[in-house]
Amino acid sequence: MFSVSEEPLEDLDLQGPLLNREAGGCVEFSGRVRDFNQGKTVSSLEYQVYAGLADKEGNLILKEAREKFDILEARCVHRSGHLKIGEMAVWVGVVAVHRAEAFSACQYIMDELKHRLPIWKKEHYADGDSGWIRSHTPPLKAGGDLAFS
Amino acid sequence: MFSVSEEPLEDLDLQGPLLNREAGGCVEFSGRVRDFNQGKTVSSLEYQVYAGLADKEGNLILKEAREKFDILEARCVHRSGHLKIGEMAVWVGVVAVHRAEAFSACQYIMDELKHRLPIWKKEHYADGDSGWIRSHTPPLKAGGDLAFS
Amino acid sequence: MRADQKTVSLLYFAVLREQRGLNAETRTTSVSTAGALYEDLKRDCGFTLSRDDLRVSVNGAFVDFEQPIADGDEIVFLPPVAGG
Amino acid sequence: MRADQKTVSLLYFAVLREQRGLNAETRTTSVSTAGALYEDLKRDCGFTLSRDDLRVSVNGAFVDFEQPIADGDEIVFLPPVAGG
Repeated sequence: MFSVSEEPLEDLDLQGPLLNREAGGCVEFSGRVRDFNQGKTVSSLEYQVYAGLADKEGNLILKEAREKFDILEARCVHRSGHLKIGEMAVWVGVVAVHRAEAFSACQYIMDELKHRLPIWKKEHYADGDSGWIRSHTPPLKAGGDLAFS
Repeated sequence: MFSVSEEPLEDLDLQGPLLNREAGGCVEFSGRVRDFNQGKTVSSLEYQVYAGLADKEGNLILKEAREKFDILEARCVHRSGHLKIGEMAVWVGVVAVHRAEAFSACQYIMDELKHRLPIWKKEHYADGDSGWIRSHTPPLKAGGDLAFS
Repeated sequence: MRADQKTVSLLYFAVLREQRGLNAETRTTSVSTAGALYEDLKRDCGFTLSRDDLRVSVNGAFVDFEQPIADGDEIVFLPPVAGG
Repeated sequence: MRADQKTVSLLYFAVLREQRGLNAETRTTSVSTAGALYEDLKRDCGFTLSRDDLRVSVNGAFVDFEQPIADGDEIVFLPPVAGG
């Protein structure tokens, strides 16, 4: 239910596989490339993905969400490659009978994947400069806790 | 930014009007007609809307959300008329720079509109029976608090 | 028409629409509040919902049942809602 | 090949990929842990990130830097991530 796509997410039927006759409510999150970040004008964004580990970690996050929240199903697709401004970079969808659970689960999934998926993004700026974006959270020391932070 | 539609929501560009180059994250909620409610098999659902008041109250809820949460924009479309199983009855979309605010605002809007919009739904059951659905919240006594509950 | 009489528009939704058999009507009345008007309608039309189950709007705004009504008002008694 | 030598596969991402100028390579080493291997790479390839900035995965699972490494392992040193 987690996957990485080199094709534009706009071309995929994202919500379709989640819908079934039981599902009363669907909460979705979509993140798009912004044209401005931390004071600089962004012209494009490049995503690198360690696909093998991303699939494993992404599916683990979705499994955690299904265990923690009373939901019917959850799905996430993350884009890889070079994205233009306005293109969708990530999509998360959750269906549930009770909408409060769907909201909580969708937010949990987004929070976790931001910190745990082995995905890196490089912003290319209008002035020709570029830089790798660091997560706001410093990485955990390696040790007993294997969650990527 | 609030509207009632007699046309299927599936035919509308719901998210489009919300997207702009600043909007990093979009949270959406969509509610669809389920085939089962409180132990009975549902064959279709009929929505009656007091359109003049629904527009006013719907736009008031969106305004409240923009005031309470740090979001860029919010939109809601509610369906009226006779809906088949699986059709979308309501859609809420919120765009924000910070996704936590978008989640909170979207949830606020859904909670409020469920209790405040002058919209009624009648379930038609497979056994030929039918019934108007009551909100779970008892109505407030009329008085100083004019919010519909 | 007596001085205290006024003609108001009524819209009906959900179970009230079904019990009345009409979407809308005009009614001439001499009562002075929305609440008293509903008691008349309840008696005349066989409405089963009590006032405690309803909200009332006059000219597109929620008001108190003690709100005085005036000639030409659009009055709606709203059964419990369930949007979404 | 000496008894303590092993050949491992390395994948590089983000700033490490740029500093190495390669997406992947194989390397023969006699060190025994992932942490010691990174110290060698840092010295040989001019990596600027310190071990505290990184996580390490061996054969597709996050592990401790003290994890012993074996011949044939796929080892990835992961710079701070920023998905979404």
